[in-house]
Amino acid sequence: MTLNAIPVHTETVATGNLRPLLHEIHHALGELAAHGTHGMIDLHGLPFSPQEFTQLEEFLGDGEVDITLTVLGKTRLRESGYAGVWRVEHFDDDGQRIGYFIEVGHVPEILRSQCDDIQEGLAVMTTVLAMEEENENETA
Amino acid sequence: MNEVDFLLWVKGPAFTFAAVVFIAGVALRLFEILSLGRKQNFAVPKGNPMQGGLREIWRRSLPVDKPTFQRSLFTIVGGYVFHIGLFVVILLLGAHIALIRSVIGFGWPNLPTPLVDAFAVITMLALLAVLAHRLRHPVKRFLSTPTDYVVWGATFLPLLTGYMAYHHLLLSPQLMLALHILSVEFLLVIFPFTKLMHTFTLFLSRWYNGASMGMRGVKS
Amino acid sequence: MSALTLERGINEFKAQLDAPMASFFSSCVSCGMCAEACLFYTENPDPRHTPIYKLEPMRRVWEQEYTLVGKLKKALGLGKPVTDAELAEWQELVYNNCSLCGRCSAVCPVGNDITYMIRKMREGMVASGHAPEGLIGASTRAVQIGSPMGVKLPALQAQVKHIEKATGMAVPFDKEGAEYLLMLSSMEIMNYPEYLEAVGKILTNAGKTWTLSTDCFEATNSGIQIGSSDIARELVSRVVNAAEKLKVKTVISPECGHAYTALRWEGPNLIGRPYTFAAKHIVEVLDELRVQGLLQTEGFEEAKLTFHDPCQLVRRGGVIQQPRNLLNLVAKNFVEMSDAGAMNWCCGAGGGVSANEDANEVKMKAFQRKKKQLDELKVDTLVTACANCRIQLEEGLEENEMDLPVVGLTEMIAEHLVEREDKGGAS
Amino acid sequence: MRTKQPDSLFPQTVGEHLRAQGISRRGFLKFCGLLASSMALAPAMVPKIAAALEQAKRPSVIWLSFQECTGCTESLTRSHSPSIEGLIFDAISLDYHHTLQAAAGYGAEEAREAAIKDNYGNYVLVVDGSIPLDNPGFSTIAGVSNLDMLKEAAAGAAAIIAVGTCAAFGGLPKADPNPTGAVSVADIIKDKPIINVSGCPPIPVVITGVIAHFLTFGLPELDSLGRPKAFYGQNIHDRCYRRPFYERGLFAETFDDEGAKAGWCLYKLGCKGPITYNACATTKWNGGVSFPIQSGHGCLGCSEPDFWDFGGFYRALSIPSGVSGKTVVYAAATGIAAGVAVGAMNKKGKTDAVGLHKTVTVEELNQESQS
Repeated sequence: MTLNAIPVHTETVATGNLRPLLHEIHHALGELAAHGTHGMIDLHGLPFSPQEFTQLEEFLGDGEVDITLTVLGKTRLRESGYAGVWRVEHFDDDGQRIGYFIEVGHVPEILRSQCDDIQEGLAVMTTVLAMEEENENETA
Repeated sequence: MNEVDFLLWVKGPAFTFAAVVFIAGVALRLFEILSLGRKQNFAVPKGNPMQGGLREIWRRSLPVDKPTFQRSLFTIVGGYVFHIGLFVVILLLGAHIALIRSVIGFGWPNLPTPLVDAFAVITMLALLAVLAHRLRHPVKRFLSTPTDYVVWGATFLPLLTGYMAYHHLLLSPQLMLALHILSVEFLLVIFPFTKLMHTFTLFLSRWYNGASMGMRGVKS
Repeated sequence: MSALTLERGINEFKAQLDAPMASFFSSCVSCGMCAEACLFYTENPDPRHTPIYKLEPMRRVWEQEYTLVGKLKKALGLGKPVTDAELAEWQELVYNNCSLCGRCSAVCPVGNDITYMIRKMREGMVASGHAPEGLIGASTRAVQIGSPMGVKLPALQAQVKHIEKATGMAVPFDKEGAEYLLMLSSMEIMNYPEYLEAVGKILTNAGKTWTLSTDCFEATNSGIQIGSSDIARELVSRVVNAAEKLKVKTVISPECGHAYTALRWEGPNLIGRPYTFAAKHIVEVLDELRVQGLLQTEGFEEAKLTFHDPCQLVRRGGVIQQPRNLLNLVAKNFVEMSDAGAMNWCCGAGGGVSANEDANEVKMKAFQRKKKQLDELKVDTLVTACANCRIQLEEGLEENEMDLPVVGLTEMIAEHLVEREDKGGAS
Repeated sequence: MRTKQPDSLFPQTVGEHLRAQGISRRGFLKFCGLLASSMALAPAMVPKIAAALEQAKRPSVIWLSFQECTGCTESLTRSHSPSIEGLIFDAISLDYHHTLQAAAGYGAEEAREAAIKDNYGNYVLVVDGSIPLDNPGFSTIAGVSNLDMLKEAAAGAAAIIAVGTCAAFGGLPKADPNPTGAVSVADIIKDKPIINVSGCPPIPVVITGVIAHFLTFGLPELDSLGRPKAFYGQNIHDRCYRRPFYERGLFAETFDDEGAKAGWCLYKLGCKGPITYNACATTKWNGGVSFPIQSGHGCLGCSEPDFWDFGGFYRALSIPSGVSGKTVVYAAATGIAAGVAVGAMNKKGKTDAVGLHKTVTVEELNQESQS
């Protein structure tokens, strides 16, 4: 059973929060273009009506990139019709969306390989290579 | 006593007390007035006293005499604004109607809240204006007793606290709501024993005066 | 004989206070609109002249005697008792500065009949010995001599003889069964004898039977003005007795405002029963004759004229349209003054002010309101239907050096009277 | 609490611990972003949260349950694992919780005593439930009264988190007539920082968000009732999606009328939203699915003190609790009775005055005026 099956519906109402949000995104994109500043807007706590969410989706449109990461559950990254404006949706293991952000940047932060992970990976790779070479030497 | 205890006390025993004093007081005052009676009139009437009485009850609410209106422009306009405002705010706010329905068993449709809110602001401004006028006008200042200013305050406070409670200003909503109800209770308690009583007695007064006019065949 | 004391005055307040007064006191919100309606305030703007303030001592008696809170306050020693000195101070407000004109009662937004209250307050003022000299004198003369101006019957008889000689018309005295008993005011006998002549001509011409009474010819009632029902009752009883003795159908109140109030509205209540006859103002009688076709006129006044409504006729008497009907018979250029009709401004001397020498100065100040109204109009003639107004208007016009004749409405009609062929049972 | 192992084997900081659980730095970043969101912090705070968590020591947590219904614990454990809430729980060392722990009897109580002793001055004390003062026997654990246990555990705590309205304000046990003499934690403990996480129960992410905040930035900013402003700073009514109906004056009058079906404002059905501060209207429940008002029922005001006694869940806020039509009739009858009495006095006063009236004569008038 989905929420929509519950026979309690609300008349579509506008909260008036959409327009300010669109301007916030516009401002962040301007900052990115001018200074390369990375921006992030949390959509989670904003009181939005379903209709306003739809309007936001329509405004942003779809871009070229749509990636799904597997990090503590899924995380879906979609570039919008405006290059540099990303939708970042976090899901838990059950596929429940537990976070929704607009990120304004070249790539969403979470997509970049993290320096510490790279360092760790390098260390692991070095060890693995060394071990393989050792094994090869032994068998040879 | 915390805020909720205070709110509950204000909504409970205090409100009951205020309502009883108000209702009993108004009944008492009306008896007090009517018990003095009046003499039978032996003069042959020229017109219909009842018609005259009813006509004046209605007509005295209207600015029918233009020169009088012009002479007392501020008093009349200010009076209109705050009386209409009070009427709207007291009787057409959803929350107030819910209260009235709970006491008398029936209610009526309410107005949109922001509209009532706007009326509250206008009413407060009008009340401030009439107070300023009272302090400056030689006759009004001269006639005014300390009770008149208490009555002004008792009328203004519920508007102010109600406005602040609605907009969540200054204090916590519970406390502000409690203060709002408390200010109304103060108003209710002093109501029968001050000039606020004119709300009811003006109908009597207009009736008596109008009946006398009707009896004499005076139409204006 | 006991003296008039504060105690008697306060007891009188208590006796006079009734449900309407209690309601009026409860309703007042101190809005001050009655002040703006009162010519004793507008022409002499002292806040003490605010109509409702003139009731203050009586309001306190009401509060202390007839309200629970007032009684409690009094018991706790918080109520300020009304003192003799205070009433003495209020005499000026209640008598000199109020002509009982009723404008305050007409504008009060909560509907208070302040005039009604002042009339009642004067009862207590009299009982406490705070009535003005002039009104005491007038009342004494009215009771002891039969006229507030001291006019006695022989003076009237002399005037009558004079009229009969000049016109050939019979002026009957004590004619039993006449339709109309004509009452007069002393002012008319002394200052405007043309009134009697005019009424006589019109009534005779209309074929009506009418008469004067040797028992009582004075219609004015100083008791009403000073505010003593006891004296007013004594005076009005004389009229009632005369009318009932002569078995007339209608008593005609003269061109006088308060006489009409005394006879028409207060009289039956003073004697405690309805009359056996009707009481009408002369203007009402004339208008009835006009309607019946018994009053026809010819010719028109050329002068631009206006009409001063006597307060007791319009606001307190409902006689508003009749004088206009009559004026339109004889006037081509009749203009209304501002506020004409039910809201007309008082001449400044009604309600006993004219008989009160203490008020001589304030009544001339109050006249300024009438002067303003007249200045707006620039008329040639001022018509009215009250001898008391007429004296005040003449005095005021003279003092202000305004050259404007004041004419009584009845006289003006009489001048244009068309002689009728069929005079019926006229004698 | 997915594993129970001796503390010494655990890495010392939260960051190390999470990594030991196989969580990548990318996952850590996601975790921090969601944390910021749950703490109602700006996304710009994410790097700071990450840095703080990386360094934060895993605190020992002792959870005491007094006069409570376990609803608060239920609320917390209902959240789907491994959710963000679960991760936070992994970031602490829950050393005593008598509902959740495997140990029982003396072993359990010894664990508590050991945790207090080992981490004296540094552990976090979580309390749910109120404390009865009328009689210590009303509620005991292992023969120790709630009051004594609270005092003992509080003495060595770095901070106390009072979870649920019972611990925060007394809650249901304190509802009129309060038969056990129940009081809140703050009524007893005066010398420790106390964070009130009210609600009946509190929203799960609010519980964990507060813990996260404590881990990262220490004590959060509190309102006048000791509640973290980040979660209790917003009024339900102000944030309610039905607010536009309130503005337009459209109210459901019953639970099944057209207004209710159309989702109109529930004020007249007793909604306490206007006086309630909580995150329900924004954070919502059940993983953000809904909250009471959205499912058609007014807010009970459960995060406010004494909400049980607000004068009826289904009575509008503005409705007085005592006055009824009957009161009106009685009051009017009293007034009329008093009016008749006072009226009779007035009538007598007036009749007397009329009787005392002596006719005024002109002789009197003149006598007075001459004197």
